[in-house]
Amino acid sequence: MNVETAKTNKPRKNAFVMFIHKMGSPPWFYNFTGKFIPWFWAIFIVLTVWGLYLGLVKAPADYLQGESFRILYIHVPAAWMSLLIYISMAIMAFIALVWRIRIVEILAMTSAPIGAAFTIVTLAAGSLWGRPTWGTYWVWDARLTSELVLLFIYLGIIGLYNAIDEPRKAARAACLLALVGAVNLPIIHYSVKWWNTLHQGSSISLMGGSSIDTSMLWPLLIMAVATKFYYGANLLTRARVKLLEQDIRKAWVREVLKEKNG
Amino acid sequence: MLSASQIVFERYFEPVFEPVNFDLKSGELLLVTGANGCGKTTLIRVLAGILHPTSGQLDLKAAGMAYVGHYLGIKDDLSVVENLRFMRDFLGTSGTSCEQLISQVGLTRVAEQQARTLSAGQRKRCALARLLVSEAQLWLLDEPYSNLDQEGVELVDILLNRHLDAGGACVLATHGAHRPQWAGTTDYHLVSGAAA
Amino acid sequence: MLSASQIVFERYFEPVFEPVNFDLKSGELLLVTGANGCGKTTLIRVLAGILHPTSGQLDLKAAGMAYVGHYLGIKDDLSVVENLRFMRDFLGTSGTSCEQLISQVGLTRVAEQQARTLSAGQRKRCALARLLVSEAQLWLLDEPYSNLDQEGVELVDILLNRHLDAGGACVLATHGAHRPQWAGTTDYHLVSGAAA
Amino acid sequence: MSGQAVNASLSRAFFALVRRDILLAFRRRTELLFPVIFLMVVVSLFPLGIGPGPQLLARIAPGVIWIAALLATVISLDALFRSDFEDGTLEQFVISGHPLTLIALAKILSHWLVAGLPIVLLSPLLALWMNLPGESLGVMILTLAIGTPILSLIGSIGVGLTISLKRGGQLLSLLVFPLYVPILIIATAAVMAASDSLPYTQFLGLLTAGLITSVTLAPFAAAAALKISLS
Amino acid sequence: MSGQAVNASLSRAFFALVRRDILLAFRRRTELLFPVIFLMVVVSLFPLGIGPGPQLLARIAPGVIWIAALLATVISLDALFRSDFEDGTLEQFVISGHPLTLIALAKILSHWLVAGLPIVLLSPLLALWMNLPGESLGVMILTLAIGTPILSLIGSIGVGLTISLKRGGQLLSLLVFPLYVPILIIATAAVMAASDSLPYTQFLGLLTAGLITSVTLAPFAAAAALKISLS
Ligand code: HEM
Ligand SMILES: Nc1ncnc2c1ncn2[C@@H]1O[C@H](COP(=O)(O)OP(=O)(O)OP(=O)(O)O)[C@@H](O)[C@H]1O
Ligand SMILES: Nc1ncnc2c1ncn2[C@@H]1O[C@H](COP(=O)(O)OP(=O)(O)OP(=O)(O)O)[C@@H](O)[C@H]1O
Ligand SMILES: [Mg+2]
Ligand SMILES: [Mg+2]
Repeated sequence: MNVETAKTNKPRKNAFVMFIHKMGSPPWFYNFTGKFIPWFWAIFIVLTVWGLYLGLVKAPADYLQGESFRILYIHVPAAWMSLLIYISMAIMAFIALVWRIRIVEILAMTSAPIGAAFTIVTLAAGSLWGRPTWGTYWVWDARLTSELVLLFIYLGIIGLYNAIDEPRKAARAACLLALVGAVNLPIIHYSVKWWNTLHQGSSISLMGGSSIDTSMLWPLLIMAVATKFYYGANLLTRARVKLLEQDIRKAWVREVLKEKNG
Repeated sequence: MLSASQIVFERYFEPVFEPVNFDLKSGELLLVTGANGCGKTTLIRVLAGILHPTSGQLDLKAAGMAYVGHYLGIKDDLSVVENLRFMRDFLGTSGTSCEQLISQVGLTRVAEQQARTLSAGQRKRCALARLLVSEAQLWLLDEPYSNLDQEGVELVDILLNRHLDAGGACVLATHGAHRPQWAGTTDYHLVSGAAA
Repeated sequence: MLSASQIVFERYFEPVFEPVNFDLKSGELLLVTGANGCGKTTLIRVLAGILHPTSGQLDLKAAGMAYVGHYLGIKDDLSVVENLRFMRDFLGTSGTSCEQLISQVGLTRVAEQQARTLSAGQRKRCALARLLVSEAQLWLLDEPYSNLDQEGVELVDILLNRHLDAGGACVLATHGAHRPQWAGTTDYHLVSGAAA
Repeated sequence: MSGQAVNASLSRAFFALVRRDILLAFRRRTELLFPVIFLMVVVSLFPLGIGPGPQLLARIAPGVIWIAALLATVISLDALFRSDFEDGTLEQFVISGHPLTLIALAKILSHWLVAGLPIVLLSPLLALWMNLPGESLGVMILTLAIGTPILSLIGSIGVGLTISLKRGGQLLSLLVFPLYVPILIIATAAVMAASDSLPYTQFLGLLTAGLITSVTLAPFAAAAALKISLS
Repeated sequence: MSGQAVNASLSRAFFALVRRDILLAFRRRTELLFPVIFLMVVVSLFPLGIGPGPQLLARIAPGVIWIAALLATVISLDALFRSDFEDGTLEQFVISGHPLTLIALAKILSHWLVAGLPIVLLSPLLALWMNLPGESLGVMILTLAIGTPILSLIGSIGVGLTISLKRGGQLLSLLVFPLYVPILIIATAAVMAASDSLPYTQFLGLLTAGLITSVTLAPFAAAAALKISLS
């Protein structure tokens, strides 16, 4: 369905669809999100500084792992985000495919590199952490493996999106792939989980088992919230730039640019 | 049979051609002309339903549609007969025999030859035979005359006249010097969206 | 510049065309005509040295040879400019700038576009620009007019006249209604070996 | 047309397409053997690269045979679908008015017949080469019989998405191999369980569930992907 | 033209072609990563199919990495040569008058830069994944650095021969894999010797001899094969 025709001749029933279609108008989206973005960035920076201060300076060293446990404050929030962003991207991909809404396509596609970046951070931080704790950078543990596969799927989506020239076509193809990946990810996750327990009893358990001290927990929670604001801010900033690029010859962009420059 | 109102197709967020409007009836020929790169092929692919128009209404009421484009849709590894037989089975049509069609388009000598070894004009003729196999009411022809010799050009005109006489309709895109003679012809000069 | 005596090319042990004889000199145009499938493309590929004649003598004394065939030899993934720039570097020629050539063939608007997105006529024009890049003395053109609009056909004739004026030579295969106007034209009607 | 007539015409189109694809694949009689020989060559690289120890080979046999099957699938997938796209036949299919899902399903079926079935038939020989213990041979064949159609089905989505790209081959493997991970894991787990005399039926059940799910979903996704690639 | 001028024009043509092929391969920035990711994906299939046991993985690591290199080479070979054939560019090369051997050599070089070099550069990471012991890592990299150009060189002959066939990909693997067997054996023997602290230089010597031989012979054979395929 086309955005313009939908607006003029179809009565709206569903508040959600209505919101989606309102979001679908580029100038509205541009102006609406413009108000939030600075706040998102600000909250992200404040929370990160606070969380890292508590985590890296205030929290006591772990009695087992010493100082190296502090990688936790990067590793765990990044790991959570890598999964959360995929879910969010898949939902947007579904909306984009069904209603053919360009802005949602853009949002889904700008999510992919952010998610991939978090996945790489998770893998890198985890590997660095693995060296002191496990004595090796890499083992084919279930969680590690499925995180690696997640990275491959992210890279596939990004690769496909960039390989196709026409932006709308590229976005639709990559959105479809994101959806197929969403169906498969849980299957991959569980199959990898078993695979590992089946072949060899993994001697390493990620969570040291016992409950975590509150002075170590708080910074983690703060960092977890901070990364969500980072995602929001980064996503919207990139999406707005992309929208301007695509509509560079449209009237509303000229107006926006005129306002900016003069 | 086919009507278009305010058809727009965008690439890279720019319209390829000016909005298109027409209403094609049975026995009519729509002749789409325009310079190289004005969007004739694109328009025909939109009409064929391969491309999705960005906006506008397309209304199709034909019993079957057939298309000959720049890419002819002939399997290189099958012979001419095999190509036509497959299309017949696939479409479930059952009129004139394939051999007869092949002789109509003048390919009898190379009928058993693999399509990859056909000359450019022979390939085009093979695609024309497939057009006849489809028994469709609406023909979409994108430069049917290219690569054909004098006799081949006349062949296209004969087939076209017969099709229109029998109540069919046709959209034909061309920029060549040659234009088919038919009473119910509408000229449609396509203007590139970029030029406007 | 190019002379052929009793050139025969066989496929499946059958000659494709009757033995070919000619002697092409500087400033001359050899116009090869004939029905679809009579062997024009095959002959031109023999002259170009891509196919090996089964028997006969081919004598080439040209400074460079350029060929535009059914397959245009344009890289889909490069833009028009990149295609020409590569050819220039590859051939080591250094005449008119690529941008100028592109504007000569009327592709300025799509110069930066990837070749895969060009329309059929735009592709042909791109191949014509490559012809100019090569600065070759002998041109082998296989249906240069196909897919071109009126303006494009005139463009080919202009380029051809200029080339022949400057002492070049050309073998041009065509079956279309249009034929170039040039004083030193030899007509060569090719007869299929199978027909004979 | 009545519903029945439509169904008859659809099934005729379906089988016409399958017949054509198989004819194309076996245009020359020698080409019948290509998929089989490809598999044999790839599998035989392993004893050469890893060394001929029989225990070691038996240990890695299920994995090696399955990985070779994945590779053979991906290589042949691209070939089978791409040509219809490049020569304009796919456009003709769209115009015919037959549902694209049906066309995708027909192509997937003929792909399996050409590229998947030979793997299944050849697997006893491969297992013999790799010293796979006899008990697990039957399970190996079963996993391949159930699993290779899933490879064709999931692969067709990837092909549909990359078909309009010139250098699609590498990107295709990038897209589909991650999706193949569960099948690889479950199938090899079944074979290994069988060679250790452990129960393995649950794995076969899972594979079958996977087959049913992908038969019902993948053709739709593949058709959507093709539609996008054409535009 | 004088001899020197001819040489200058030939070397200019050579580098123009190499530059173009690399530009084509990496048309977009993300495509730079495709070969690398392809290799990572293929190698990571092995632990998944064979099991994560570090000793076992270390044992088969040289073979697996080398076989992945063979596969990556063959898949990319076809892509890199075929397009020039199908769009008529190869005809243009023949007509240009430049020797076809030079053109074959340029295409082989760019193939190695695109498909071989990334394997060499990535091999440390792959070795890490497969738990290859640190001592043999250097030898692994050396064998890949000497061996992958041989793969491109020999492969180009096979491509030249199969390029005019539609379904050439599978046939290509049949032709070239047998030719790759000696390289696979020598290279993995070198790495295994190194991990067992045995002498390995003789193997590297053999590989180097192979490289020299194939550099001098393969481009001529490839050019002849291309010439045959064109007619
Ligand atoms: C490359 C190596 C690693 C990868 C890919 C990785 C991946 C992950 C992932 C995906 C999660 C999120 C799980 C979820 O929320 O479901 C996670 C959480 C976690 N990881 Fe890692 N990890 C790695 C190494 C390590 C190491 C070496 C340690 C410490 C010994 C570690 C400790 C943790 C902890 C404590 C959590 C949070 C607890 C939880 O959510 O279960 N990880 N990791
Ligand atoms: N896939 C594509 N991506 C981007 N631009 C394209 C694509 N296909 C075509 N174009 C551009 O759209 C315009 C119209 O192309 P189209 O093929 O419809 O022209 P045409 O009228 O058929 O021309 P011709 O007479 O040369 O066949 C051209 O300028 C072309 O460069
Ligand atoms: N590779 C091949 N193998 C077998 N026969 C071939 C091959 N290529 C061409 N032929 C046959 O040789 C004859 C001449 O073909 P050619 O392409 O030279 O014709 P042409 O004069 O260029 O025709 P057109 O005007 O249609 O382009 C045709 O009958 C064709 O079927
Ligand atoms: Mg056109
Ligand atoms: Mg011809």
